[in-house]
Amino acid sequence: MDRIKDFFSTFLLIELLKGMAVTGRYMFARKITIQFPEERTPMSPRFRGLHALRRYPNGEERCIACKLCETICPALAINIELAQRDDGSRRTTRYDIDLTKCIFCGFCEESCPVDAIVETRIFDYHGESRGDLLYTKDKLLAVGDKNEEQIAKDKAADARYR
Amino acid sequence: MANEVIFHSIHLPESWKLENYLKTGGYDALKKVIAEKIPAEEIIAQVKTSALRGRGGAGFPTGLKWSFMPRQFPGDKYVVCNTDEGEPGTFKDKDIVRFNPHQLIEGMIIAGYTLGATAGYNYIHGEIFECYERFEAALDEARAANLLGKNILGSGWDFDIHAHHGYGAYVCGEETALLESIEGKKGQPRFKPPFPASFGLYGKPTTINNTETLASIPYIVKHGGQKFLELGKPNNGGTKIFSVSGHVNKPGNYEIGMGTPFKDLLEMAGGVRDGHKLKAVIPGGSSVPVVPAEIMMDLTMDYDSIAKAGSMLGAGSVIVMDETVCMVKALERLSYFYFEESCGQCTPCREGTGWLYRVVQRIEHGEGRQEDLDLLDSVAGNIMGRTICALGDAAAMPVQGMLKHYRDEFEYHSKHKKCMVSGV
Amino acid sequence: MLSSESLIQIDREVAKYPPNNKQSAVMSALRIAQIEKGWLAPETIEFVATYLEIPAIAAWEVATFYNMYELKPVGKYKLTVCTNLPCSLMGAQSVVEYLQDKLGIGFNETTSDGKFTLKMSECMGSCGEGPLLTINNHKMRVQLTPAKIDEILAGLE
Amino acid sequence: MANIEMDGKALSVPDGSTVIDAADAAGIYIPRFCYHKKLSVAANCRMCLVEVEKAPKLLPACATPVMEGMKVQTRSPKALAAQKAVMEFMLINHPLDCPICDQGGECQLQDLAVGYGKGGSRYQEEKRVVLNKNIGPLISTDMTRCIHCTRCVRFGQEIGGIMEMGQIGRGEHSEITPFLGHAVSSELSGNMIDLCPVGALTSKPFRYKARSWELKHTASVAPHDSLGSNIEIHSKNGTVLRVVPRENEEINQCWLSDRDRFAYEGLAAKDRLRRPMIKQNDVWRECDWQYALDFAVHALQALKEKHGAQQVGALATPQATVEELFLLQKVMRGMGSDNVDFRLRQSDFSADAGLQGAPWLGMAVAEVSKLDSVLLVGTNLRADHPLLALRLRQAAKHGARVSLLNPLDDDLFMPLAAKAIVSPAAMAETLDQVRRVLAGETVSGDAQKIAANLQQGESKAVLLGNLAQHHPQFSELHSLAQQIAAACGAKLGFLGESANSVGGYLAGALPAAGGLNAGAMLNNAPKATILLGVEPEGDTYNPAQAMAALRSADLVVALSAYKSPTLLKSADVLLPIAPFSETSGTFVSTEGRVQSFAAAVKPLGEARPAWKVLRVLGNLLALDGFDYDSSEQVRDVALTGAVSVKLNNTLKTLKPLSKVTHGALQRVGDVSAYHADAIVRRATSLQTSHAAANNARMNGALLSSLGLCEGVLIKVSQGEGSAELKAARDDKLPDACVRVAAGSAATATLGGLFDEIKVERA
Repeated sequence: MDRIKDFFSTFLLIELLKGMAVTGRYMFARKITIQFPEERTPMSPRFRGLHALRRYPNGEERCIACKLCETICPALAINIELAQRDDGSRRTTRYDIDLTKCIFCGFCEESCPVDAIVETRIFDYHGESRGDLLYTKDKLLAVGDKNEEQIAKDKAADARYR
Repeated sequence: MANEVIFHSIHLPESWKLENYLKTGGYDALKKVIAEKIPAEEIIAQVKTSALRGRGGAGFPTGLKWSFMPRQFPGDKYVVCNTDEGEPGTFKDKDIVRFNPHQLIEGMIIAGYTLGATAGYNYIHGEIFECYERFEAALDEARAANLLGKNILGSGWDFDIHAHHGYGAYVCGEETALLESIEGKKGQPRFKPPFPASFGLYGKPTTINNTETLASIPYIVKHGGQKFLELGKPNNGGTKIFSVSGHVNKPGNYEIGMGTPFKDLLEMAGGVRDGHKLKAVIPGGSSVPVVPAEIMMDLTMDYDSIAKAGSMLGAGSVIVMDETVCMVKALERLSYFYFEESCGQCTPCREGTGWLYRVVQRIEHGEGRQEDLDLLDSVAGNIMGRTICALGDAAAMPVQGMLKHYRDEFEYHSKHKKCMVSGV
Repeated sequence: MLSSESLIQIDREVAKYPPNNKQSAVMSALRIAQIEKGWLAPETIEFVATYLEIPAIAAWEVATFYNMYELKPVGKYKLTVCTNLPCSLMGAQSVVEYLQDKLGIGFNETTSDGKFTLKMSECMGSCGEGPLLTINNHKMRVQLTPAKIDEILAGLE
Repeated sequence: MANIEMDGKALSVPDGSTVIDAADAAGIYIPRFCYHKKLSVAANCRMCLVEVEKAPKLLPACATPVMEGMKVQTRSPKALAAQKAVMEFMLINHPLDCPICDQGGECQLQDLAVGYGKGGSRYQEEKRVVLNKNIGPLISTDMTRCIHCTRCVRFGQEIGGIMEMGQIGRGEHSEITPFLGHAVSSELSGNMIDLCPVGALTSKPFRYKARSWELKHTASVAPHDSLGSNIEIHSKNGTVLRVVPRENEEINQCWLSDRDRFAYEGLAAKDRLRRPMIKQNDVWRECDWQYALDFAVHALQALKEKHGAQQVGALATPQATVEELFLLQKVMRGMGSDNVDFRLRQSDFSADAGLQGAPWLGMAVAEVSKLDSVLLVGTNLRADHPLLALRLRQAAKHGARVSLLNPLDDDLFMPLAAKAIVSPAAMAETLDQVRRVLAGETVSGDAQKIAANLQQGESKAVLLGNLAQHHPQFSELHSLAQQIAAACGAKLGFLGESANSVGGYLAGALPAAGGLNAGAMLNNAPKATILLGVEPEGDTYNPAQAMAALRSADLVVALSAYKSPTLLKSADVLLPIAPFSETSGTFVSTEGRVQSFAAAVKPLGEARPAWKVLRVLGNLLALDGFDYDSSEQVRDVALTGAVSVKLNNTLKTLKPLSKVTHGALQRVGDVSAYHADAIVRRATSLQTSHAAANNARMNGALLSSLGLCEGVLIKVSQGEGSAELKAARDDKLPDACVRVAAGSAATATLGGLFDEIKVERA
C-alpha cells in the first residue's frame, strides 16, 4: 500500500511542490542572513575569542606575572618569563600565547587575579604565517589597548556572576 | 575590722619609715621565725589554714602554691613579688608599697625563708616610680638594720631583695611575662607548663606572689592562720583591699574582710556620686565582665559570690559607673587598652584585640552594622581560651560581658547612629 | 656615650642580679640613658647593649616594647595623662582638653618652644586618685583640676 | 614510653615527647606555623591547638608533653573550631598577595588556609602594612606578610649563635626586624628563608625568577665544603635557579650554609667557557672539540717524547669528582708520570711518606654534636665549615668544652673554654706546649688551660682546620696533634677543605712513587701540565708563584668551566667542562661518606663532563682501560672495597718540632669563605655580602707602630707581588701578623698564605 502511495506522490511531484512551498514562504519572510563582516550577530559578553592583555587606566599593565594562567592552561599555550622591574614590581618579560595551541577554554581569564588576560569578542583574526599566530606580549597589549572599552564593558556586565 | 592586716598603720605620719613600722610591731613575725626557727612546713601549714588566696587576680591558694616550690632543689631559687599593677581600676599595691613597704619586705623575707630562696625581686609598675624609689629606700633601711642581706638577725642565713621596675607594659603583670622582664627581655608571657615553681626566673625554681599576698604573710605568721581566716569567710580567708574608683564620692582603697556585702563597701566609699544612681559595676578590674547594678547590690565581696554572678573578684578593683556612662564608649576605651597592651606574641590576641577595638570603635562612631554585634561576640569567643596568657581572655571578657547585659545600647548605636545614654 | 655618673648607676643596677645576667639591667640602663639623653636614639640603645654585652636588637626589642621609653625626641617635660576607663570616669577627658587647649598641642606633639610634650597613657595603677599625669615618667601628679594643672605647669621651668 | 590515644588511635610514644611529635610519628597532621623541630618551642601561633581530655582549655600540641593515658583529639569540633579561628586571625592582616609572592605554591600559610580558612573575610577594616627591611643581598623581605611566628628570631638565637633578628614593638604593631640598618651577617642566614612559613623572608637572588611548581628538582651534594651537605638543585629550562637543603639528619640536618645555598649564581657566570679554545701565536680562538683535543694530545705526546714523562704533570681542584680525579691520575700514570696532585693550598708535604691513609674527620659528622671536649687547631671555622660550627655550637650548648688554637679570633658564637691566639709561626710551639702539659710538664699560659680542658670529658677530639693544613709546618702540627690526641684519648681529625679532600686520596690523585706534589709542581711546573678545574690565582698556596710557574710551562691544558683571565694568560688549550651541577659524579665527604649525584641540567654550550673529556683524552693518547660508559663505572673502579679502611689520620713517623725563623711581619692568609672556589667566586650576591669584603687586618698596636690608621689604603707585598688594600683594625689578631684573606682577585698577586708580608702606606 505504501509503495503505491509513494509512487503517486512522486509521480505527481507532490514533494517538489511541498519544497517549493517552503521556498515560497521564506521568499516573503523577513531575512535573517547578515552581511558579515559589515554586520555581525549579537555576542555574549563572555565570548571567548582572541586574547588581550589589559592595562590600568593610568597605563600600567595589569599583569603581575603570577603565572596562574600559564599553570592552568590545559593546552600549554602560554609561556611566561618574569623578572623584577627596576621599581621593584613583579612583571613579565615575556608573555606569549600560541594561538595554534590555544583551545579557547577561558581558564586563563578565569584564573587571573587581576583581570589582566582576557578573551575578547574578536574571533576573526588571521595570520599569513604560522608565526603570526604566536601572540607576544606587545601584540596582546595592543589588542587590549585597542579594545579596552569593550573589554571593560563586558567585564562589568559579567561581574555579578563571578 | 577595716585596715586590720595591711593598712593598720596607714593613719600614722611617715608610716613607711622603718622606725614607725617597728613601733607598730613590725618585723616581729620575722624575728619570731628566726628566733624560734619555725620550720618551713609549719609556716606553709599556717598559710594553708589562713585560706589566703592570691590577691593578684587569679585567687590561687597561696599555701598550695608555696608547697609546689622544690625547697630542697640545689642552687638558686627566687621569690618574686608582683607589684606591676596596671589593670584599670587596680591601685592597692601602690598604696601598700607607698605606706607600708616594710610589711611587704617582711613578708618577702619570710617567704624567702620558707621557700629556701636565695634572693627576692620586687617588680614595681614603672609609672609609680616614686613608689619604686620609696621601696628601694626601705630596702636600704632594712639592710642597715640587718633585717636583710647577709646573716639576717644573726641567723647565719643570707637573703637579699632587689627592686626591679617596669616601664610601661601592662602584660608584665602576668607572672611569666614579669619573669621575662626581670631577665631583661620583652615582657612576653611564657607558655606553661613548665610553671615558675620548676622553671622560673633564670630557669630556676621561683615563686611569684602578689604584693598584697606577701604583705599579709607577717600577720599570718604572727597571729596564726586561723585568725586571718576568721577575718574573712571560709575558703576566702582574711581581709582584702578593695580599690574603689569611678563614680563614687570617696574613691580609694578599703581593706575589709572578705565576704563584706557590696552595699557596705559602696557606702564606705561614700556612695555613688551625688545626684546619680548606680548603673553598673566592674567588680574585679577591667578584665572581668561587667555586672549591672541590680545584681551587684545583692552580692558579697568574695571570690565565690562574684563568680556566681558570672564575673570575677580579680584583684578587688571595683569600678563604679553611674547612669551617665555609655557602655559602648566604656567598652571602646577598654578595648583600646587591650589592643594597645597586647604583647604581640600569640596570634589570637595580637590580631584579635585590634579587630575588637576597631569594631567597637566603629559602633561608637555611628558606623556600626547590623552584623557587628554577632561579629564582636564571635571574635571575642575566638580569642577566649586560645592564647598563651590571660590577656586574651581579659580582652574578650569585657566584650562578652557588655554584650550580655547591655546589648540594647550597642544595638541602638548601630541602628540609630547615636548614643542611647547621651543622645548624641 | 653616657656620662660616668650614668654608668655608675647602671653598674649598681647590674649588681642587683646574679652574675652573667647583665641583661636583666637593660630596663634600668635604658631608663638611666633616657634620663641623661632625653630620649633613646638608636646609637644610645646600641651603646647600652654593648655595655651590657647583649645583641643590639635585644635592647631595641626592650626599648620598643615598654612604652615609657621615648624613641623620638620629646620636649623638656613630657606630660603623660592616663585616659583609661577609671580616669575617664573621673574626668580625664576634661583634663586632656584643658591641657591641649592650654599648651596648644595634641597628643604626641611638642610645643614649639620644645618645652612640653603631651602623651596619652594606659593605666598607671593609681586610679583612686584620678585624673592624673606623670611628668617625665617619674613624678606623678594626681587629682587634677584646671587650677592644679595651672599650678603644675607654672612650677615647671 | 607513654601510651596515649590520639584521634582514637592507640599510640606508644617516648616519654618527654610532645603531642605534636607523637602526631608526626603517627602520621596525624596537626597544623602549625611557629613549631619547628630544630627550634625551641614558642607556642605563639596557636595553630596547633588540640583537645586533650580533662584539660579545661585547648592545648598547643607543640608545647604539651605527652602523659600516660592522655587522650588527644586533633580534629574534634572544638579543636577544628579553634584552628579555624586562629587561621582567621592569621589572615586578617595578611595581604593575601599570593599571586606576586615567591612563596606561593610552597607556602605553609597558603596550604593551611585552603584547609582551615574561609572563602571570604569578616575583617573589613584596613589591614596592617609593615615596611620592608633591607637585611642584605641574600634575603628579600616583605614584612607585611609576616605572621610573627618568630622562627627567624629563634634561629638566630639558637642555631646561628647570634640574635640578629628580633621582634620589636608590641601587639599589632610588633614587627620582625634586625637592628636598625644592620644587615643579617650570619653565614647561615639563608636558612631563615626556609624557616619562614610565609613569604616574609624570601631569597633575593631567586626573587621573581620562577614559580616553585615549575622547577625541576634534582638531588645533589654541595661542593663548597667537605661536609657533603645534601642539596636539592632547582632548575628550569636548563638553568639552575636555586639550591635548597635536602634533609639529612646525619650530615646537614635541615640546614645549609649560605655559601652552598647561593653559590649557584656562579654556575651561570658570564665567563663560563662554552666552547674549546686554543691559543696559537698568542691569539685565543674558539675551535671544535676534535681540533682542541687533537692539538692537546699531540702537544702532550711531543713534549713527553722530548722531555720524558717526568715533565708531564697534572693538578686538579679538590672540588673535582672522584671520577674526574681518578681518570686524571689514570691518564697521568698511563703516560708514565707520577706527577699528579689535588692539594693545591697545602704547603708542607713532608708528612706524605708517613701517611697511612686518607686524612679525614676521624669520626662521623653527627658525632661532632656529641663531643665533650674539642681542640680546634688553625681554622676559620664559621667561614670554612659553617655547619660543623653549628654542630660544635650545639655541643657547646650542652656543655662541651671547645678550645681553640688559632692565629685569628673571629667570634665563633659559642663559649670557648680556652683559647690561644698566636701567630702562625708560634702555632706549632704552642701546640707542643699542650703536648708537654699532657705529658706531665707545667707550662704557663693558654696551653695549660687547653690541656686541662682536653683532660675532661669522655668523647674528645683534636681537629685540624684549613689553616693548619695550609700551614708551612703542617706535618709538625699533624704530628703534635696526633700525640696530643693519643695522650688524652681524643680522636684526631681533619676538617677537610673541599668537597673531595678525602675523595682525592681515595682516587689516588696524588704522587705515590716519588712524583711531584702540588707544591713542587706549582713551584716549577712540568713542561706539559694539565689543569683540572684549577684557577691558580685563587686556588693555590702561593698564587704569584703558581702563575709564574704555569707561565713558564711549555704546554698547559686547562680543563675548566670558566674562561678566567689567568688561564687565558697561562694556558694553551682551554677545554670547557661541566661544573658539578651539570655532571654526574661522586664526592667523598670529610667523614668518608660516598655520595654520588646526577646532573641537574645539561652542560652549558659545548661543555662536557670532565670524566668524559678525560676518557676521550685517554683514548686519544692510546692508553689502556679508558672504555667507561658511565660515571658509575668509573666510580666503581675508583672506589673498590670499603672506604672506611682507607681512612687513617695516623702518621707512621712523627716529625719533630723545628725551629722556625720568620720575617718581621707574617701573613695570616685564611681563605675568604666566598672566594674558596671557582664557582663561589662568581656568585654575585655572595660577593656583595659583607663577608666578601677584603682588607688587611692587624691589631691596633701594629697599626699604630706602622703609622697607619683604620681605613687607609695600604700596599701589602710579598716578594714581587703586591696588592692595595684597606687597612682594618682587629685587636684580636696576634702581634706582628697581618691578616690578608686569600682567594679573591684583589689578593691574587700575593705570595704564600703564611709567608712574610710587608706593609706600607700606598
